[in-house]
Amino acid sequence: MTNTPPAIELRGISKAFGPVQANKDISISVQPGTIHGIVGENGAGKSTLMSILYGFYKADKGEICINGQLTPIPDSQAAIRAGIGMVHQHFKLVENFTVVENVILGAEDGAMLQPSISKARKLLTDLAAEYGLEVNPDTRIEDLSVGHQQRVEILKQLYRQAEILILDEPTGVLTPAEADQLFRILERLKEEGKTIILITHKLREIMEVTDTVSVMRRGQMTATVKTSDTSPAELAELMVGRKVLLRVDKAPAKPGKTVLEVDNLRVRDHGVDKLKGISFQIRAGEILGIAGVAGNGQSELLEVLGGMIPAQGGTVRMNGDEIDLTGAKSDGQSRRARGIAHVPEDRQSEGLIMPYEAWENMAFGYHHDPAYQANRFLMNNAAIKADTAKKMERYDVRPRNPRLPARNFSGGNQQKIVVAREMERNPDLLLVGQPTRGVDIGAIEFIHRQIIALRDQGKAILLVSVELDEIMGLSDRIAVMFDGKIMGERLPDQTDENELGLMMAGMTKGAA
Amino acid sequence: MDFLTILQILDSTVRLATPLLLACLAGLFSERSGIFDIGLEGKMLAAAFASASIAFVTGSAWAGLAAGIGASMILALLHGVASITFRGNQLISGVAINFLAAGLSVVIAQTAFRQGGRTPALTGNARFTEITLPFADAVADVPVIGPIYANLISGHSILVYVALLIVPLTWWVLFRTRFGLRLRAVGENPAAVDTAGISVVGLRYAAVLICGVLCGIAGAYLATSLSAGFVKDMSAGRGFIALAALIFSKWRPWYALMACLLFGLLDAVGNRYQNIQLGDFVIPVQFMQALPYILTVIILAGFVGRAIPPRAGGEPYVKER
Amino acid sequence: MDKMPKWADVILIPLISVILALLVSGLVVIFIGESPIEAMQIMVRGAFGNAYGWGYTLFYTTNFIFTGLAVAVAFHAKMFNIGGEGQAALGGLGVAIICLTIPWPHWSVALLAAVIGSAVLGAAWAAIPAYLQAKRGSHIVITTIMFNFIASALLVYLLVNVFRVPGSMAPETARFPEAVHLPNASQFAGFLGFRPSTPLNVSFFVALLACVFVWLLIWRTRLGYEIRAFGHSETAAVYAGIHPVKIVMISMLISGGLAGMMATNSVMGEAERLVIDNVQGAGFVGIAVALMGRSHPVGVFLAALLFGALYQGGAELEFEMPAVSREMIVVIQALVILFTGALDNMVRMPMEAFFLARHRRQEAAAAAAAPNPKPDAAHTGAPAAQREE
Amino acid sequence: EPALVFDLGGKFDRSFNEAAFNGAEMWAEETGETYREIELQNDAQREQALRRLAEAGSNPIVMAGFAFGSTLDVIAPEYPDTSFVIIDAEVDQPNVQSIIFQEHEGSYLVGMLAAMASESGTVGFVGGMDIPLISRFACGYAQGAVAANPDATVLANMTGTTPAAWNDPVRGGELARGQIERGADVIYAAAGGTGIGVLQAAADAGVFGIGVDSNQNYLHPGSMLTSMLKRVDVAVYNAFTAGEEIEPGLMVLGLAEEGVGYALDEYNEELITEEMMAAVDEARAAIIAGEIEVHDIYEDSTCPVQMQ
Ligand SMILES: Nc1ncnc2c1ncn2[C@@H]1O[C@H](COP(=O)(O)OP(=O)(O)OP(=O)(O)O)[C@@H](O)[C@H]1O
Ligand SMILES: Nc1ncnc2c1ncn2[C@@H]1O[C@H](COP(=O)(O)OP(=O)(O)OP(=O)(O)O)[C@@H](O)[C@H]1O
Ligand SMILES: [Mg+2]
Ligand SMILES: [Mg+2]
Repeated sequence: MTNTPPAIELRGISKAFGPVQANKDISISVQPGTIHGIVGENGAGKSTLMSILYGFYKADKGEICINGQLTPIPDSQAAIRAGIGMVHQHFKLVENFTVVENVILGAEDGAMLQPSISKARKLLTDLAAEYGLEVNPDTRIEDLSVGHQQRVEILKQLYRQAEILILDEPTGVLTPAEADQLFRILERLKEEGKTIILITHKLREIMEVTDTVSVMRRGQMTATVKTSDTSPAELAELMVGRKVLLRVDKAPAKPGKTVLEVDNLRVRDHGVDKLKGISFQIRAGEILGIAGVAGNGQSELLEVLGGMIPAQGGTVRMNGDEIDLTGAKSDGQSRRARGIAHVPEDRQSEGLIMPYEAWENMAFGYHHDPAYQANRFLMNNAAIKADTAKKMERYDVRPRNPRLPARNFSGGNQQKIVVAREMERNPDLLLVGQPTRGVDIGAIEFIHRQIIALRDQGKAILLVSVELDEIMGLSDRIAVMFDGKIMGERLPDQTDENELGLMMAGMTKGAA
Repeated sequence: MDFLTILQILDSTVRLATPLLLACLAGLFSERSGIFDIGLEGKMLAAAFASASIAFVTGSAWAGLAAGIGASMILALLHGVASITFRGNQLISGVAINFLAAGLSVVIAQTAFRQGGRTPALTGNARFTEITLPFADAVADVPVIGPIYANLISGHSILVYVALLIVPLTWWVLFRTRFGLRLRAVGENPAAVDTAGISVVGLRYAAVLICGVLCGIAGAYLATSLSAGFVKDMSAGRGFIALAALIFSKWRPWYALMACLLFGLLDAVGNRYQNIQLGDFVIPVQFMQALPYILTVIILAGFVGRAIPPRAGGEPYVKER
Repeated sequence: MDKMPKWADVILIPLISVILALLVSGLVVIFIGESPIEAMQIMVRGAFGNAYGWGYTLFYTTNFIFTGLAVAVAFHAKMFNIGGEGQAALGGLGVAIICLTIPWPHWSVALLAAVIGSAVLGAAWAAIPAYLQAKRGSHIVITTIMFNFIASALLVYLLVNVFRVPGSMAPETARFPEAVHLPNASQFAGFLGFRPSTPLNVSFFVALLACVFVWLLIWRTRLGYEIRAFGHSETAAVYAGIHPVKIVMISMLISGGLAGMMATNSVMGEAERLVIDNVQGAGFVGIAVALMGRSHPVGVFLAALLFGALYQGGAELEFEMPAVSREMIVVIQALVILFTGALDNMVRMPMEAFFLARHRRQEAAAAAAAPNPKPDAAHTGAPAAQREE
Repeated sequence: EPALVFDLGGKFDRSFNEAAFNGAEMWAEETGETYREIELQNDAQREQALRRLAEAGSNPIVMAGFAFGSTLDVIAPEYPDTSFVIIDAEVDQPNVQSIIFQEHEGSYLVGMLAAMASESGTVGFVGGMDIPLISRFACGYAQGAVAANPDATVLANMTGTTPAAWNDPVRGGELARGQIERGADVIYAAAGGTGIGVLQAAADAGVFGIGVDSNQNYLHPGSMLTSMLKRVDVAVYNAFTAGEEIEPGLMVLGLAEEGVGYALDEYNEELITEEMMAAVDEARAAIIAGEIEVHDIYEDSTCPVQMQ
């Protein structure tokens, strides 16, 4: 250890949100010019701790030292002055502003906009070139992929010349390629002497880039170790408090009859062709994984099969008979009636009604289920609650309280609720999008096991994920999507990340 | 319909549109910052009363204007305290302010002037009189442009020109200044503003107070320019029409001008053609009086389409739930 | 766990707010040179002091329940229905037509028909804005405001040119026939001291039924479930197979229907004829009632009762205190709306802090008491905590 | 102790209710006695107010406004010992005195004055709401105008269809301006608070305005041609003076009874020339004598004179 003062030192930080003790007497110190990882279960208190360091929340107790001297951080302004920048888990961007507007927001120089904007535009192009963070300064955020929005968040901090950079689950929404690029950037920043704190649920990333790593659990800091002295397995155990299987092991698939036949499916949305004639099949008892960079039509594929958007053409057969893709029977209800269950990509805006209590969410989409009705007119809430309690038990949703609003569950547990709801219907076909996004490893392991189990019951599963390892680990067949088309199919054991990576970039072996 | 008639209708349009325009721009500032405001009506009414009273007492329309702005700002501040500081429901607060203004104005007026909740009629300098722009009379005889300049452009109260100037000003502030950028941001995503180290509360109060100023001018125009004194409930629902215009314009300054002129025009036409006879069938007056509102609906449905309010609108900004 | 006990949330806080509102009102009363204490006494006595007061209080309450529920239902679908005024006016038209055109054998059938008639016309008046919102995205706030004006124009026309009694100069319909006069409180609750003149009539029970109906609808039926889900998140609703257009239409139709049903009380039950401007702002009061009632039938009922009391108490105050004008009453109403509705966090925040601190101490006490098993340690901790305040 | 109930327009509507109020005040000053009064807030209170007063022992109870008609019809029998006076509506009960004003006759006279004072030959009328009572003013006015000047044009506008119609001076002013632009140089306002805006606009534009109900000449000395007097004040005064010995039945107050008329005072005496006065007084006499028959719109809800 050098004897230079630590870039960041937190002493005895505590924070409570009403009844919830999010942080309890936490102390850490991070050396300048290092990358420090923080891992922990959903709801462990990571985001809260960082938000306190960034002055977004005020700590109830404790003090903060920056570069050795005591620095009170009452608000984000103070944090920014202290050279701290934070990329939040849920981006803090103004959707309908342009990139450059978002970047200068709060860091304008002068009351007039024009000078700041032109200055920023120039600086942005420089930074973009320097770090390979190309984004068009004048596109609106809402027109950017999450990956690019991520870049904007980072550019914001670089523009403010942050010396200390906090990233809260930055790779949750990134493709492997994007993630690797992000890490190259972090390395560069580190070489420039900047200090970086990285929150992630992906131990691989921790091992790859961090120098030291802290583990949080139930609002407390349980351990801080040199990354080189630890292993994923050990970290996992520290986080969850028990041994975790990091690699899913599954028996070879025993495919049965064809469940889903998709033929030349076409979807256009806001005048853009999202699916340009997709064809594939899934048989009972197999998992078809769809790999691809976000925004190449996977989402639309799930949405159209799930009945959220109409198709412009093509046919889809479920167990042999054709399903309505445009008419009155093309909605989510009729899909479910046909035995199609759907774990949507975005739990918070699609899969759940955040203010609804767990039990209400457990009936979401299945609220017409006769088992949930008391009579012709009224629903049987008691029955739903009872059913929910069972399912929360079986899927180990914590806290195990059917009356808690979805909003107050951690992402991991929110996801478990959705998964429980959909899988317990034991559908003939399960559509799964980003099943483990933003979810801690304990939950990941659990959800993966459930998916495999469903497959082994002889159900067909369509898995969409930007996590290549997830695809590789779970799928029996892998199809790669690029620009609304399927580039080709591979078997997991006969391909590797590089080939898939090339296909995701739109290049087939031949072309490459 | 001859040229002169058209001029007269347009002239009336301008007068009717001005209070709407001011209130509409007021609402624009407030709602762009994420604070919904259905209390425009009340603020206008309070301003009308205050301006009329003070104008009468001091005999100066300008003093009246100041008082009107002051009264309106007090209510705006109240709205701010309720919906920003105490994160109350912005709609309720607006409703309350409308009631409050309707009641207080008359109660105070009655106690102060003993004229049944009215203020005495204003005369002379206590009113904003119509000003004639330079050369108006000179060019009056020049065909076409002459009358347009003399009758339509010239000959309005100063406040009309003020209102018209505020449109580009609003646009400029909103889209060309740092303040405007932050104001729009706080209405779209306050968390973004907060994490950027800017005070959400401060910005919103600023917006709400600007709203107060503009409503104040609108009220003063009603009481000290269009008419000569305060009569209870004299805002007569204009605040709500302004609100409609605001949504109509999708919270954009220039479109707000268009929308208000449109409402003004429909109104003027409705006033002008009340007794229309087709053959021996007389179109009911009530139909002609409803026509502006019917047309509004038709235009809205036919040409305007979906209006998406500022994303954070109506939601108090809460960090820690 | 919640930040504070339910009773504090639903009873204590509103109570404190109302008291604050009345205190400020007292200042205004002083301003016009009267005794606030006396004024308060008169208002409370006037509203609740005797059957006479109750009769009027509950009569107004009935109106506000209908318009309040109307706004509330729309709110659950994230729809802001400012059109209660117009919809209620049309409801009045429906009642008038029902009562004047058909010779009803008995009031009960007539009431049933009137409920349907008023609901249908009220719903019809909400239908166009709803359809335009659902299909064209035309903002419901604008269209409903416009439809209020259109409704009043329509009614003036009809009352002057169609329904006016020939020879009478009053723009109002003929009085409804005896057969359709609704029994009032003196008939079904005379033993409580209601006199024949009381305006409180059986449609009060229709209003109560409406509360139950709305409660069941919103919290117990699939439709209500879908309405609330849609109100919270449209995308999620679509994911669950809920049709936005259907929800917008249905919720607005129900809303309009409820608003229209107000006429069974004001037009059929009290005026027994349709007069110009028969709604008299109840549509707007409904907005405040719904917001203050947190869009929950029980809350709506309580808020409606509060406003009913303000109306009746205000009337008495005006009668007893010549110096108090009717606008004075409006001011008091405004203050009540302000404090109970918009400023309730001003009371809630410190309350929450208090109960949280108390809760913490109890836990501490419980923890301390844990070793030696004393069951009610937590409870004994509580008063101690309060004493420290 | 007598009592007075004002209609929804409110005690100080600058016309009708205010006139009633003035009458009561006049009586109170002369006799030094007191009276009770109630301002209604909503329709449901009509019955409430009447009962409150009847039970409080007020007698007689005077109410201003046709809207009380059907309510009083029900209440009166319940309080046979109380005598009621209703203005502007006819209620056939043994203890009710109904007072009807012949507004059309008064309006006829001011219509004549308007036409005679007008140089353009175009005169205007601005009403509050398009209800029979207001149409009656309008129609009488129009007849008078045409009588004085056969090819006079009469412009007529109504303010609105909501209660705001009676309190919208801004719109009233706008309607007046519109009529002035169309050539009207005399404008008759029968629109409560809205009228204030009408008369103001007339004064601003330097044309004549005509007030209504109570004498409004003082509002804009010099530009108020006259006011159509509807002596509601007198009616109330008489009722209060008569006290409990009011003889029930219908009382029609026209020109003959001086229940209606036109105002002539220091504010407008220069404006009314000799021959104008002569002509009007002649017509007045003729109407009283029944030689001139002023059409009453109540009879068939049509007006012989076409207004624009
Ligand atoms: N804004 C808030 N208001 C109230 N409680 C909160 C808030 N944010 C977090 N909490 C509580 O604090 C606890 C810690 O939250 P935090 O976001 O720090 O967890 P986390 O470690 O970031 O979880 P994840 O890994 O899912 O991001 C949560 O369990 C939650 O109950
Ligand atoms: N305003 C809030 N009130 C209560 N709990 C909250 C609030 N905001 C966040 N939380 C809780 O804090 C914990 C972490 O918050 P966070 O937003 O990080 O969720 P998350 O697990 O990260 O979800 P995701 O991974 O999808 O972002 C979760 O328990 C979440 O439910
Ligand atoms: Mg987090
Ligand atoms: Mg997370």
